[in-house]
Amino acid sequence: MDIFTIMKNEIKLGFRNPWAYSFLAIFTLVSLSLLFIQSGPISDLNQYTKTTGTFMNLILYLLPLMTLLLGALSITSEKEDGRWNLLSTYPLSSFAFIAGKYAGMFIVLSVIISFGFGLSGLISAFMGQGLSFYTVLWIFIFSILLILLFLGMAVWIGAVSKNRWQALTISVGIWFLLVLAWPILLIAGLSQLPYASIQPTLEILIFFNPAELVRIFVTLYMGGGHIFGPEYYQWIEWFHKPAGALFFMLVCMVWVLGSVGLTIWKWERNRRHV
Amino acid sequence: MLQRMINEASPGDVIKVPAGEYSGPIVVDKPLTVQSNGAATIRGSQLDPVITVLSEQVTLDGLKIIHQSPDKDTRAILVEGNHHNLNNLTIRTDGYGIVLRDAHQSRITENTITGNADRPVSERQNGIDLFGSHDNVIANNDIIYVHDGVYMERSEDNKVTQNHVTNSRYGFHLMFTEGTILSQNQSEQNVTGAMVMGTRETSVRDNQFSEQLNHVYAQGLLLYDVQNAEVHHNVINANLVGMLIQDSKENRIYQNHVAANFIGVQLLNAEHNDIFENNFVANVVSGQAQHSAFNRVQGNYWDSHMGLDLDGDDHSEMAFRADPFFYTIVKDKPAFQIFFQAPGMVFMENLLKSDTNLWMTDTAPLIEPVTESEVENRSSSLLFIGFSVLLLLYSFYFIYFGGIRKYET
Amino acid sequence: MKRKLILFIASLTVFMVLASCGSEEEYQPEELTDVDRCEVCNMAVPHDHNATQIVLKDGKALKFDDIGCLNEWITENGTDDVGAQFVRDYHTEEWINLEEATFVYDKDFKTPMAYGIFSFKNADDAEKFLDEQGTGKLMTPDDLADHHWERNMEMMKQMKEMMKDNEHNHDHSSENDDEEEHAENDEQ
Amino acid sequence: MSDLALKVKGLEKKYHEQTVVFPIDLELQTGQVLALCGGNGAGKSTILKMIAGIVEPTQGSILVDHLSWDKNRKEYAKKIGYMPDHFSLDISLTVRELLHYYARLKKVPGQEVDKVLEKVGLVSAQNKSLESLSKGMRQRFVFAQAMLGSPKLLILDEPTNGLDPYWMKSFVDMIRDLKKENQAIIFSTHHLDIAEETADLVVFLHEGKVMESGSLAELKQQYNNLSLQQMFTRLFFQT
Repeated sequence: MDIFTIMKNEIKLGFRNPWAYSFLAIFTLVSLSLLFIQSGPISDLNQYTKTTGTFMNLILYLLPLMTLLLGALSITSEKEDGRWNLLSTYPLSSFAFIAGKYAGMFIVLSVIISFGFGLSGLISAFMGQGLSFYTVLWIFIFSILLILLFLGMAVWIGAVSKNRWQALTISVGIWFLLVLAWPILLIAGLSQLPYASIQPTLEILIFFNPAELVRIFVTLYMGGGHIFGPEYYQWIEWFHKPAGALFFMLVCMVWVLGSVGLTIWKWERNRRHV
Repeated sequence: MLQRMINEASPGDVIKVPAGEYSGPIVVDKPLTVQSNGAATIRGSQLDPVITVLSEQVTLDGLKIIHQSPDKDTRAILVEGNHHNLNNLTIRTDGYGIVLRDAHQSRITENTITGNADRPVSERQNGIDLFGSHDNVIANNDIIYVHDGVYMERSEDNKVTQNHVTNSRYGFHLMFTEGTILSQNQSEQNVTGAMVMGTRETSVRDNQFSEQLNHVYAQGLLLYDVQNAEVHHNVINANLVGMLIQDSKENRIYQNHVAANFIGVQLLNAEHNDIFENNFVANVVSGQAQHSAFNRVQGNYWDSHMGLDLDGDDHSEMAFRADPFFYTIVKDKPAFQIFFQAPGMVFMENLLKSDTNLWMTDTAPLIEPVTESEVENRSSSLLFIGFSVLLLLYSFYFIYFGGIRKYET
Repeated sequence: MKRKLILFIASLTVFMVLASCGSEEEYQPEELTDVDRCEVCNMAVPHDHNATQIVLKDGKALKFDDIGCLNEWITENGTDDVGAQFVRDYHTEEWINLEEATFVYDKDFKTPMAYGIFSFKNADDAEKFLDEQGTGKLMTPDDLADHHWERNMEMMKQMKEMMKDNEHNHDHSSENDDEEEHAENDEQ
Repeated sequence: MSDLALKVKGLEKKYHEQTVVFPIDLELQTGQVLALCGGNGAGKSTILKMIAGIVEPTQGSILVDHLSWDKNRKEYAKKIGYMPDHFSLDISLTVRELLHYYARLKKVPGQEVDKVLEKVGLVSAQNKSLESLSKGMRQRFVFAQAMLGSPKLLILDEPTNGLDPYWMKSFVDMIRDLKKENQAIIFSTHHLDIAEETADLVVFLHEGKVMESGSLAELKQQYNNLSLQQMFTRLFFQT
């Protein structure tokens, strides 16, 4: 299968290059900080605590940017360095190429976070910190979801960018927009709307921002949903039902399949139009 | 049959109720002791209370009361008069548990009151309900599945201690009371631990309010329009909001341990309160405040605060300030609450810090917690260690076999 | 790319405009939910005749557990942003416009925050209610403006005194448990 | 008998109304070598890219072994081996690893890797990373990649660019060996001596137009046994 060939090669390249190790070092440092965030009493009801809240934010600053840069640059450089020109003379579909690269980069990134979590987990166990299993599991799931969704966006950026410089600029721009500027922009923008349409608009827009989407839903499934207040009460109740969870998974899948599919389409369309 | 025994008894008699089923309504209208070893069950399903206690010095002990009613505004036990003793009763009620009306200097102790778990909270009534009743002691009761655990209105100098309320709306609800002592009680998994409203001279101490978070307006302790209260040595943990203090003044709030709540303390239009030596640890957000600049807030420990102690007095020279930014935005447009702890929001809050003079400010926050919380040397579960090892194995596998190892022949 | 962006913004605008069409001139009371909390005193809003609400001009609904709390809000924030005010009929618990309601007040009527005011859709019902109670006064919406808005918190003081008097002669009259009843007892 | 490896008819390429390749016809039998000669911007590379399936032609048809790209691109891809003029290799891999990667993508059995490694003389370097190879060795690697699966047609874009004389010599030898194995080869070059030593057919291009074409033997006859270099000088500087 071509996908696996491409994927394996991507993994191999990933772990032969220094950037993966610098990301690994940064992420491990960040996850070690988990040990120093005082965890407080553990409640069975609730995994959303100061530890998880603070840590989720650290991850939100770091992981989407990491994923976007890695993914976008990897795809753009294929074009810019002419490797794709050669491969396009091969009996290889754009689908296998992009999907394989996506899968490979996903594994590379997941290895980076697994190493960070695994190491800080073991150290915390020996230091007698006693982090709850579910806390770490949820943050792990949170990180994996962020990677999945942002990697989809990353390959798309890589496909539309003409060169590395452009890919870098767009990646940083999108990260800034979705992670840092998002609340302020929305508060400023939506405040102009009639009161009754603020919340519905906001709810819809959440689905267009993977950072918010994942943050809100993981908070919700960790038992912190009520912090979003009465306006989201019914929303939260609904998403706690199996149908809601299923819907969330479906949205994530649409994101991944949509962005990767769009990238493949774009890639194929550009194939003979150099 | 039981009623006949009561009617025939003379004041001061002790009636030992034989084991068996009895049906209410029963009225005790003279000083009597009615007791059982728990084998006597009194059932009632009418609008009248199952047992009505009148007169003086009535003791009910060890009875089991089952009160069934489609109407929530009915009572299992109604008490009027003074110097009664209700002890060791097991009450299962569809309406109120024990209702005191103009009943004074009575003791309600060691009872178990269970509401109807199948009904929504708004269709239940209070476990113990006082109106215009003074100088009573309510102690060691266990209350579950009711509306409010202990509700007191326009009642004075009651002592509520060592009760345990769970799975209800409010654990303890005080309305327009004076001189209430609320001590050593526990409230868990209710909408609010203690709702203290319109009271004077209330003492709230040594209580534990935890895990009030399954409701959008959940909180550990709420003070609204409260004056001259002493709130101290309470443990308030894992609630949505630890303490909400609103429109209240001249209260002293100290040495409470407020931990692991989503929001530690909220102050809204609260002025001239003394807030000192509290521990605020492991709360997702330590404090929010609006229009609450004029409180004496000093010497609390805020774990989110990066303090700096230059002169070695254990207090930071850098003040802790509760940022009202987010609260102010959300107050007008609650829809924006969805940005709670959004990374961009946190980023923005750190960027925009102006006019901090009007913020609630702890001028000398503590560097170390007031009392060292027990060093939580929890051992990790095997599951957790296993998971960590699994993650490491996964990463080593791909780094080595997927990456580093060269393909040779 | 640019064309797509414009298309996206355009469709978003259309959506927002459509969404905003919901707010009409006529203000409708919002239904109570399980999680409503009084805007002023933080108590859960009961699903009964005591609930009141303000619908602001921008469509936001504020709910209160007592008409007194509603008044408190108006006193603090004024009426500039207020679209409509609603109270509930004592008997049917249906929402009625505050301007069209009739009120009864007695300091001993029991309401969540002890303001002692009930509201009625029909003036006749209100009068009948007063007859039944044998106490209280009838008020129009205009009378509310001049109302003193005192909460009945003094009552317990009086009762305390009374209890202390009774302490010695032990002739506490047995009374039935009706709240309105013992309100009567306390009226001196 | 020899059969037709490549048939190009009326092939034309325009970029935004600007013609970079004017209609051109080419035919190549198995065992024949065609050299596209010309300076920079002559359109050599574009023609090869069109044949390799990287660039879509504006007009005209290309058949490799009677197969067109549009009809069955996967089969078409298996019939060609392409050597781009310049691109960055994944230099952190070893020669063997990267060649295996290309082999798998070409659906070619693993033994082929050993075969082509031997052909290009990289056996001793097979476990070295590409990073440590000289430019000439890397060129050989790219050439090896094109030969994987013994395609019907080899398309080599400036295979001798920046090579030392030693590698030039071995390149000539390799082309001759391949020719013996009935391999059809089309390559572009500005090393006219290489073309002279290897090519059966020669096409001179200038600004997308064919200036002269024919078999080497015919051209020699026509131009009184001038070398290709001399022909080139006469074609472009003396008319």
